[in-house]
Parts: sequence; C-alpha cells; structure tokens
Amino acid sequence: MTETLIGNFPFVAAVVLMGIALYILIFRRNLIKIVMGITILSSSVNLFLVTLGYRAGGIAPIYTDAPEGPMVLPVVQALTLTNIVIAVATSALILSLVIRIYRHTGSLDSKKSRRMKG
Amino acid sequence: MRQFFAWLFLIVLMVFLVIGGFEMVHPFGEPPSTMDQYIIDNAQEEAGSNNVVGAVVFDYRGFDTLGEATVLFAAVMGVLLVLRASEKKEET
Amino acid sequence: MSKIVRTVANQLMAFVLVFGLYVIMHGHVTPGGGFQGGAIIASGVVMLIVAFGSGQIKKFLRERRLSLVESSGALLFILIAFAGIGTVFFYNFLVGSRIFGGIPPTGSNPGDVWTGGVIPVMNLAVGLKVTAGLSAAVLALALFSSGEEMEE
Amino acid sequence: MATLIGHSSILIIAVPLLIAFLTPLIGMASKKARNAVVIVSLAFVAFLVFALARDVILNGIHIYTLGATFPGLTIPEGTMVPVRIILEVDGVSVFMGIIVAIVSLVAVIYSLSAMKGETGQNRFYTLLLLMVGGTFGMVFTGDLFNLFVFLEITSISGAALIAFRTRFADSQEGGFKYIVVSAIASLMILFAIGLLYAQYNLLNIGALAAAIQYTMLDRIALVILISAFVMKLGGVPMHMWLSDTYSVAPVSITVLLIAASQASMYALMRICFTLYGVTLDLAVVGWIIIAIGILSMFIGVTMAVRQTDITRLIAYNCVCEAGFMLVGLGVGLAVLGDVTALRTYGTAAISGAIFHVINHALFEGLLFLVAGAIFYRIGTRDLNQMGGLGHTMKFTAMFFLLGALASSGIPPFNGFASKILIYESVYQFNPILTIIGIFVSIITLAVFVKAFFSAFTGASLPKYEDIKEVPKSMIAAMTILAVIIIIFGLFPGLVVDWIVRPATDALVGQTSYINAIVGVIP
Amino acid sequence: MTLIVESGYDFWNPIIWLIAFAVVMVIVYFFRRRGEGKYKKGEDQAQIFLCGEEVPGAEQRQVRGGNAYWGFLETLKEYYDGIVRPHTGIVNDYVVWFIAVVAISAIILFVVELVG
Repeated sequence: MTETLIGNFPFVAAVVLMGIALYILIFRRNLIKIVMGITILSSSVNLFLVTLGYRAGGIAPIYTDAPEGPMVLPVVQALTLTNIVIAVATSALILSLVIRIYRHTGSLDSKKSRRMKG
Repeated sequence: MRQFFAWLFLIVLMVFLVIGGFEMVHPFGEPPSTMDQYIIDNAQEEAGSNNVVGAVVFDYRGFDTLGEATVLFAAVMGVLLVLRASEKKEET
Repeated sequence: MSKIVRTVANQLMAFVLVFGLYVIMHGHVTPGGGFQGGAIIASGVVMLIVAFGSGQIKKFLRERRLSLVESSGALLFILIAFAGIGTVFFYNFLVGSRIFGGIPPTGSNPGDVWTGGVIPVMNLAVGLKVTAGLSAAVLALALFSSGEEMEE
Repeated sequence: MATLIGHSSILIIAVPLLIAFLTPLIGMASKKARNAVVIVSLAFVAFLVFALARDVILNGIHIYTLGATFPGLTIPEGTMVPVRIILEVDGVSVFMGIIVAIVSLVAVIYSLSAMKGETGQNRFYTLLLLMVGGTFGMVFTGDLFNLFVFLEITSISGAALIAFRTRFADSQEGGFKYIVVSAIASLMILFAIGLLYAQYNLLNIGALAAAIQYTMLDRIALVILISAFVMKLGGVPMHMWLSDTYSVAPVSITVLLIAASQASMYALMRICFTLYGVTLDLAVVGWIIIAIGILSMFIGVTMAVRQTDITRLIAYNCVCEAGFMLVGLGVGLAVLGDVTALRTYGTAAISGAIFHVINHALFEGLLFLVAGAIFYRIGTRDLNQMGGLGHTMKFTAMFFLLGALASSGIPPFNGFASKILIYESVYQFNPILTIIGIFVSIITLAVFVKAFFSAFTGASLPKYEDIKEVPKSMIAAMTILAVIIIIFGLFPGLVVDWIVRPATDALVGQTSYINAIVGVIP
Repeated sequence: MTLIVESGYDFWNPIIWLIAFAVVMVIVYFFRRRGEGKYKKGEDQAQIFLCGEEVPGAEQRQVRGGNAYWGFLETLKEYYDGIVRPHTGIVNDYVVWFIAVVAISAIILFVVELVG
C-alpha cells in the first residue's frame, strides 16, 4: 500500500491542485481571482495529463540525437499543448469581459457587480 | 450554511478523487501504451518527422490542432468584439 | 518607461524574432513548433508594448490589421488541410514529394530540416496566426484599459 | 456526388470554419457580399447535411478517418486500436445535424435585419459561423478529446456573442457567467477523459466502449461527465446560468445556444448509451437522470410563472422542456438491460425524448425570435411595459401563440406528439412521473397565457400607436420555423419513422457503433 | 399507416383529431347561429359601461404582466421564498451547485455499490 501511495503521489498532487482551484472558485468573490482559479484548474488538468504519459526513465519523444531509453507517451503531450492554448484563449476572453463589467458597474466583486437574479 | 455545505461537498469530492488517484489501475511510471507505442514506432515513416509530438499534433491528431487554432481565433475575435470602440451605427 | 528600457527592448526584439522563427521552423526536428514560436514572438511584442506604451505601438501596429493577418494564417492552415482531400482531409500529401519530402532514417538520427511533409508548412501558418492573434489580443486589452480610442 | 457524400461529414464541419476565416477579409470589401457568402455557405452545408442523413439512414453508419490513406481505414496495419481521429456519423448524429442546419439558417436570416445598424458585424458573423461549425463537430465526432475541443469552440464563440451588445451591463455579465460555467464544465470533462485514457490508452468512443470495464475510476469519470454535460444543457440545480445568458443574448444567438445545449444533450446520450451502455449500473444512473429531470420540469416552470422579463420567462421554460427530455432518457436508460421492458415502452420513451429535442429547438426558437422582434420594435423586454401589441404586430402575435401552444403540448401541434410519447411510455414505468409531467404542462400553458395576455392583448397603448410590423427577413425566419412546427404537428408519424426511429435504434444498438470502429481489423 | 405515432400503449393521429375538432366546430356554429341577433357594432351597446363613470384610458385599463397571477404567487408565498433564495445570480454559487451534484451522485453510486 505504501509504495503505491508513494508511487502514485503525482496523481494526488494534481488532484490537490484541483482542490485549490475549486476552493478559489467557490470562496473568492473577486472576478480576477475567479479567472485565476480557472487557470489553476486547467493547470491541474494539464499536470494530470502529463503525469499520465510518464514512463520510468523515459526520454522526450524526439528522435533527433536521441539517447537510449524508452520514450514517454506523446499523445498526452499533444493534448496538454492543446489545452494550454485553450486556457490562454479562455482567460483572454474572460479578462476582456471583466474589464467591460468593471466599466459598467464599477466593481470587481461578483456579488456587488451582479445585475440579474431570481 | 452555504460555507458549510460548500466545504462538505468540496471535501467529499476531493476524497473520492484522492482515493481514485491512489487506486490507479496502472501505477505511475508504467502506463498502458498500445496506441502511443504505435505512434512512437511509425511516426518517422508515416509523418517523416523526428519530433513525435509534432507528428501527433499536426498529422495524427491534426484535426484537434485545427480546433485549437479555431479556439484561439474565436477568442481573439471575441476580445476585439467585446472591446470594440463604440456602438455607433454602421450602414449596411 | 525610461530610455534605457526602450533601447534594450529595441535591441532584444531582433533576437526574440530570430529565436521565435528558429523555434517555428525547426518544430518538426527539435522541441517546439508553431504555437511555441508564435508565443515567443508575441511575448516580444508584449515587451515592446510595455516598454513604449500602447499609444506609441498604435502608430505602426493596429489590432485590426493583426486580426486580418491572423485570419489569413488560419486560412493557410485550413487550406493545407483541404489540399489533402484528394485522398483524405488532413492527409500528409507532401511526404515523399519534392517539398519537405525527406524521410529521416528510423531511430536516433542527427535530424534534417527538409523532412516532415506538411508539418513545417502548418507550423509556419500556425506561427503566423498565433503571433498575430496574441499580439492583437494583448494590444486590444492594453489600448482599452489605457483609455485609448480603438478603431472599429 | 458519391465522393461528395463520402467527404460530406468533414465538409459539414470544415466549410463553416473556412468561411469564418474568410469572413473578415470579405467583410472589408463589401458587406452585401459577406452576407451573401454566409447564407450561401450555410445553405450548402444544410444541403450536405440532408444528403448525409439520407445516406446514413439508408446505408448505415458513416465513417471518416482523418489523415489516413483512405477514409475507411480506422485501424492501421500493425495495431489493434484506432490511432487517428475518426468521425463517426450514425442516426443520432444526423438527427442533431438536421437540427443545427435548420436553426443556423434561421438565425442568419433573422440576423440580416435584426443586426442592421450594429457595429462589428464582421466579427459577429465570423463567430456565428464558428459556433455553427463547433456544434456540427460536437455531434459528428467519434473522439472524446475532439468532442472537448469543439465544446470549447462553441463555448468561447457563444460567450463572445452573448456579450455582443456592449452598451448593456447585463449582457456582459451573461457572457461572463457563460464562459466561466463552460470553462469549468469542459475542464472537468477533460479530467474525466484523462481518467479513461489512463486505464485504456484510448480516446475513440467506440474502442473505449469495447474495452470499458466499469472500474472505480470509470465510475468517477461517469459521474463527472454526466454532471458536466447536464450543467451544459441547463438541468436543475445547475440551470441558473441559463436564464442569465439566454435572456440577454441577441435572440438569433439564443437560438444557436439552444442548439448548442441540445448538442450537450447529445453528448450525454452518447456517454450513457454508447460509451458505457449496459456495463453501467443502469437503474441507479437512470434514476439520477430522472430525478434531475423532474426537478428541472417543476422548478423551471414554477420559476417561469413569476418572471416579468419575457426572454427570461422563455428561458425558464427551456429548463422545463429539458426536464422532459431527461425524464424520457432516464426511463430508457433504466430499462436498457431489461429486453421486454425495453421493447414494450423503453424505446418509446427514448424516441419521445429524441423527438422532443427537435421540437424543443423549433418552438423555443420561435418563441425567442418573437421576443426578439418585440425587443427590436419597442426596445424593452419588460412585460410591465408592454400591452396591446397584437393590434399592430399581427404576425408576431400569431407566431407567439403558435409557439406557446406547441410548447405547452396542445394538440395538434408537435409538442403534443412528443409529449404523449413520453407520457404514455413513462406511465408504464412509473405513473407518478406522468402525473407530474401533465401538471407541469398545464402550468406551462398558464405561463404563456400570462405572457401573451400582457404583451399582445388589451387596448393598444398610446405610446405604441406607431409601432409597425418587423422587417421582412425576420418575418421570413419566423415563418420557416412556424411552417416546420405545423408540418411536424400534422404528420408526426412520418417524422418518427424517417428520422426519430433510426436515431433511437442507433442509440440503443451499441454494438453496431462499436463494430463500425473495431470490427474492420485488417 | 405511417401517420400514426405508436407509443407502445396507445396511438396518436392528428388527422382524426382534426376531423373531430371540425365536427365540434360545426356544432358550435350551429348553436351560435341560434343566438341573439340584435347585437350591432358601433352603437352604445358596444361601449364600455362603468356605472355611469367615464371610462379610464388604455394605460389604466391595461393589466400589467407583473400583476398577473397575483393570487397564485401570494398563496404559494412560502414555496416561492424557498426556491427563489437559491437563485442568487452569483457565479460562485453555480460552482457550488455543480460540485454538490457531482458529490451527491458519486455518493449515491458508491452507496448502491456497497449495498447491492
């Protein structure tokens, strides 16, 4: 049990990072901090994906002057690359919306800047 | 009350995910690799690229990359649309 | 920013451009690719915006023209994908042809730029697109938040 | 023609994206050319969708392997699993594709005059095309990660379009809420995809369905996927973003958002029926979905009663209608393992839910278009400000009445045809559900009576004396939807036989979907 | 007959319904023709009579949407207070509801797994 506990620690690290992100998204009312929470959430998912592809003693999957040894899985790295770009795009759009909301309501608090309810 | 339930559900979810992380079917370091091993072996012949990740991004899963570029394009268009100068009327 | 920062940023921009182009064009041989190289060049543009202020940059960089460059890059990318539709969409039709058609020897090899089929071309298109797109987004955010009047 | 059909599944996704990349360049030259190109491309895509639907319903599942040496090569030499991205189009996919094709054409025709005079029209049409392409990709792809990518395309372009009217604060707030909710949902979906990849090293839905074993990680992934997709389609208690976003977006975008929510419904069906299928604990998952559906019906309709904003009222009604579909799907899922129950009423429940999907898109779209027409003329969405509009906007009033009757399940309109399928099949499963459903339908009628009464009837108010009927293209867009609603209401048997029954069979028949991928090992 | 929707329990055919509806309409029209024939438009009997008071304008006569179903909402006041309170338009609460649904359904799945 203990060796699986220690061996699988990277997965747990990704889960803990996700917990931190969800904490920010639940308990922080600042809109900028909500954007940060979403970014941390995507980073935790990226960490989880990259962790999935690791092989013990593996090298980068590039054949140019490659040393001996097994190669880590390339597909998850491609998925991580895609997710990184998507996270960048999402945060850019959310930040522009936050700027507009601040211009309109003069507040960055998700409770004070709220117009619609019920 | 909201604080209590939020904490409760967050902790429950985290417990489930941590147990799942410990109970991974394939432990850290030896993942299953039926699909990836094929790509590692054949990327050079099929895609002619030394960089296997590049081969995956642009050849094997190129459609995802098209979607990714589309996402970035949509986000930039959205930023320019949301932050556009004025609501002045445009003659069509 | 002060004069020192502007001068250093001016000098650095050349190296940033060279390094970004290297990362883009060697994306199929070494780590890197269109997205990474484009991000590098866009970060150089962001450095210029920080150093000179968005008002100065607006004189020679317009987010509207940047978005047009971006759409042309995306257009090039999807047209390359369409070009393979003779067999199948996204077919790597340049492998074995005269352009970028080399096939590297199996296993560890020193690497050759003249390989990869459509991958280097797609890297170029994506690099163009990402550079213009990220620069346009950052420039728009900087202009709007600094109260400058943006052109429609 | 045969080659066109063979490549149609990718053309349907790629042509809107191509035109979207072209639109800013054309729009600089001339705006009329831009509008013409957008409409012609969407009409071409709709034609391809109908041709592909005919081909799929006649000849079975359509496979397209991207980047292979020929489209049918799902599994290359030397391995046993699919490596490349595969588009797999079966009955459910073409059914959703037909919905998206109709709705996108209607939205563009409506936008032509509704958006006249607004700034930033180039980017508006660009994002609209991106949203259409993303929705098509969601319903046509056979790859889990590809589904995630297209979900992100739809979410980001949708959020930017919701915030189109930057002079209103609430539209910005609606876009913000939509993008935050969508980002969280899609990231959790990606986490679940990672959980599945970690065990089977696969991303293709068919191959995963062949290999899945329902371990503990599979259960966690199932829970996350179901919750995230229910959040994206607006089921109670995760429906609150829906009333905030649908009510503030331009209505031509709201119609597309409904189609996007239905695409999330499609993804939910795909996960429950095809990916997990009979391996999962059917009764429990079915009852979870039924509970969410009952809550959506009841809370959605009771919240709709007290609304005074007309688009918000219709948005809460959307939550209620989504509940009907979820109940039908849950009943079908709960009896999926029991062959006799499935044959007696399970398939009827599933086909009722699927038929209600297209009816929902049609009549809710019509209602939203009418609300947008009112807003276009009198500049407010508040029911307290309205009254007597039926004297001057006769067509609009008629269309609202039609949509309201169809939505509240009054015969002989299409809403009744799908609701009676759900009622009678669910009654054999559990009578209480049917009683709640009929009660909810009655309150729905009351809701629309209130809206119609306070908006269109009464003496014509002096401040609205000079209100004219809305322009031609908006009338045309509403007429298209109204005609389709009446046809679906008069001939429901034909619709069920032609498109709903194949969709149901494709959804229940999991093995055919799997064999289309892994059954052709060279 | 493809005009019928079979639900496994009963069927639904709108054409038959329309025929029945037309028959009912004919009967209704028959009774209506037997009705009072002296009604004419444009006379005083077409005007609103309010105990001799002068009739208020359209603005005052119009029943606003906010006033409709006042009794319904007033009778179910407790229920509405209960379900309106969760609808705080705060985006953080939306995340809480999502996590709640994930956690509760996970608990249900695993409890059922342990029991059965």
